[in-house]
Amino acid sequence: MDILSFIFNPFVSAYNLVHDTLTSLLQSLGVPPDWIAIIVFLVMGLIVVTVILIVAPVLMMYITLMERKVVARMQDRIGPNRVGKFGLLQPIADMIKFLTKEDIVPQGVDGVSHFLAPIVAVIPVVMSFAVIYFGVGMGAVDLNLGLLFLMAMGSMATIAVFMAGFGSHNKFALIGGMRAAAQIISYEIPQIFAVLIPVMLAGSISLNRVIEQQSGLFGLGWFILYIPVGPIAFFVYLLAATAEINRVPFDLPEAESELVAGYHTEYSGMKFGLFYLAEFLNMFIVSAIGASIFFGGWQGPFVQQIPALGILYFFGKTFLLILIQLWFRGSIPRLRVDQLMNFGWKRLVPVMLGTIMFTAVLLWFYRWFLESLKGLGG
Amino acid sequence: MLERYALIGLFMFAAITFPLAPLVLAFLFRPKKPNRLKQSTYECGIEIQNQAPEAESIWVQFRVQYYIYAILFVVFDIEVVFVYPWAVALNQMSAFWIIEMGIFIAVLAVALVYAWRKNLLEWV
Amino acid sequence: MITQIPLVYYLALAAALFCVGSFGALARRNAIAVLMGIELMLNAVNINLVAFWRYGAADPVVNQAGIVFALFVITLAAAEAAVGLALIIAIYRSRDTVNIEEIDLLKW
Amino acid sequence: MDATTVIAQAVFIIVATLTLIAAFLTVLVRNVFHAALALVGTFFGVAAIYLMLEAEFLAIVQVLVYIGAIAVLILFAVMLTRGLMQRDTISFNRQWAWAALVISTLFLGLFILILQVPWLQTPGTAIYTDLTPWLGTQLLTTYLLPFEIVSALLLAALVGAFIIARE
Repeated sequence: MDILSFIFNPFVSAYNLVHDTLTSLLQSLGVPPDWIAIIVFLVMGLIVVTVILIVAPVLMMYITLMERKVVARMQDRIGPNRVGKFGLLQPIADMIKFLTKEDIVPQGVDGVSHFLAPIVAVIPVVMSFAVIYFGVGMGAVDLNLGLLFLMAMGSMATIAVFMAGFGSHNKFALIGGMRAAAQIISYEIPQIFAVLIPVMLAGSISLNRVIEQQSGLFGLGWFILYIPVGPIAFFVYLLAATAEINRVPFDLPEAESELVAGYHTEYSGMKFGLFYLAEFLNMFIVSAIGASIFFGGWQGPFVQQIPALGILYFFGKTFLLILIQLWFRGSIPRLRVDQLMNFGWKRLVPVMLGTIMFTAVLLWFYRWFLESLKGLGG
Repeated sequence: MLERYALIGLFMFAAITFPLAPLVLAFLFRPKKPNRLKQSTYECGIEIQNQAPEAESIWVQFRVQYYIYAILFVVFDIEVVFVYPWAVALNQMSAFWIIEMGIFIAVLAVALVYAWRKNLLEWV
Repeated sequence: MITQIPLVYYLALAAALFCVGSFGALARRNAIAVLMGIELMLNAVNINLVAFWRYGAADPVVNQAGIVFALFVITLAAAEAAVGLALIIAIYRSRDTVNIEEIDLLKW
Repeated sequence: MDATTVIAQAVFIIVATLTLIAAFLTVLVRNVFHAALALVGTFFGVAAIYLMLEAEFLAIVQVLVYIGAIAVLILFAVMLTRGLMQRDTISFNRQWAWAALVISTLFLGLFILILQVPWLQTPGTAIYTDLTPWLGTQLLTTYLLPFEIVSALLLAALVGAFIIARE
């Protein structure tokens, strides 16, 4: 029975096992109790952080491979298939290439900004992993304000873009950086408003609480099924999030026909690799948030009996959303700047403002209805 | 509550070392053969005139439109700050509170309508 | 955790931040840098507001006056920055400078 | 002193020092873009200070609004007005020495004042629940009038800024 419960919930059980062993070990060594709490906290925290920091780059590498494969199939090509079976080792080859490429720093760059920009681009993305829930009870930190924290981390991307654009000493980078910043701030508003709808439905900003609220109908009570507000919010979220991370069809800052490579024109070697890493990890984070708040995250049938299923559900839904973004890339041409800005401010923002008020009124009527039912019964 | 944020702080340290590690690795492996041509600014084949740092030759005068969008963004970001606590308190709330937030959102919608009517949202 | 840090620490930090900010506001030549100094001062004020809320309120959950006022200060800071920077941009467009020593039309 | 006290005070002192260094850089650095980046660092440090005061909503708002919006606004303004700035080699105006004198006197006065007042050394009550719903409730009851005035203020600021900035 014990082994069965371990198999059904491997990661949380392993965590608890290590936690209890460490605590009892320290107790037998005669460490004072307040130090035990601190040491256990630090060691367990470091273990969780290390696991996540190993999983994140692997995820990123295979999302790049997935993108190349899927887009190749859409364009009637095969995609990478030389390195390893089906090109499965291609990301590793890419990584070695990034490591051995020369890092060219052009003359006249602003040293501080040019060096720090890729680092600043990666930091908020990695921190976002802290509050994502990968399975039942499988989140590093359960913040009361988890979703707002994720939005705040997303908004920090603008600073990195500015630094790269300013620091590169290049007109293309400068224009690309300004455009990217304007685009990110324009689409951040609809994104935050779209996230607000599940928050209102669940009555909490904690990501875990929002997921738990979707447990109805055998784990299928997802917020996207709350017609009509759920689908509207999801649609707006998907578009705004795609624009927020500068993916096709909203990849104007990197429009190669006008701006060479946008704000990372002057980056090469591992520094470019870090921008690449940040972009794909952002894609994962954005899809993971979407899967968690609209599709129930780890919520699904039989997840209460076999918690390990939750991991499968979560990654299945997340990769489905990533696939939708790749589908965008394979089929939709790039927008013009004026179309992009108009779409954000004149379509998405008014729609979301209306949806928020509509949701509030609906919730109020629902509560009023329940109370009058109670009154009839009593 | 503070333990959770201590963990977030741990994540921040990890997040800072995470991009530094590959940079250091790459520093050990990569070739270092800079020359003048490699280090020149990318310019689509045109000869670049002034290579001095902070040279005005790379300067672009941006349109004020960028700033207009930034103002709109700031205003709506502030709105977000007030809407989130309201949304969390929604399940213990009377109809009056919804009307109050309706007024708040309506006033800011007026701002959007103003910008729209004055053609400030036009990029061209 | 919070009980081990005396209130004086926060107040000293806020005072230092306020003074640094006001030096920036008084001594910089660039108008945008002056505005940054003012933002620093507002941040220092916010630290004080929150510290007094946390240490002084009888029930910090039911009476969140400090947080609410800090929110209003942030709002004001945003409005001030938007209008102030708009003024600076307008001046830059007409006079081609953001140096406050050269912006002296009203002086004579 | 027990372990948690040492750690808590050490964390506070480290965060406060970093914040103050960033603040000094904001004020002293010649390049306005770098000053703005240092300002972002200061905002981040202040957010950490809010977290130590258990005001988590305010900390996240600090990152969301100050770093995500106000710093971006400042950076946009720096980009829009940079054209001739490089010629400036001095970052301070003529009155900087007087300002430094007055400010250091002010700081000394404030510091002595702070040390002399017998403040409460520990907070009154522990925070026992999630603050955010209570915050929402208070915004819509006790502070209803300022809350509605804020929207009017934002509208006025926006219209004013538009009129000033438009060509």
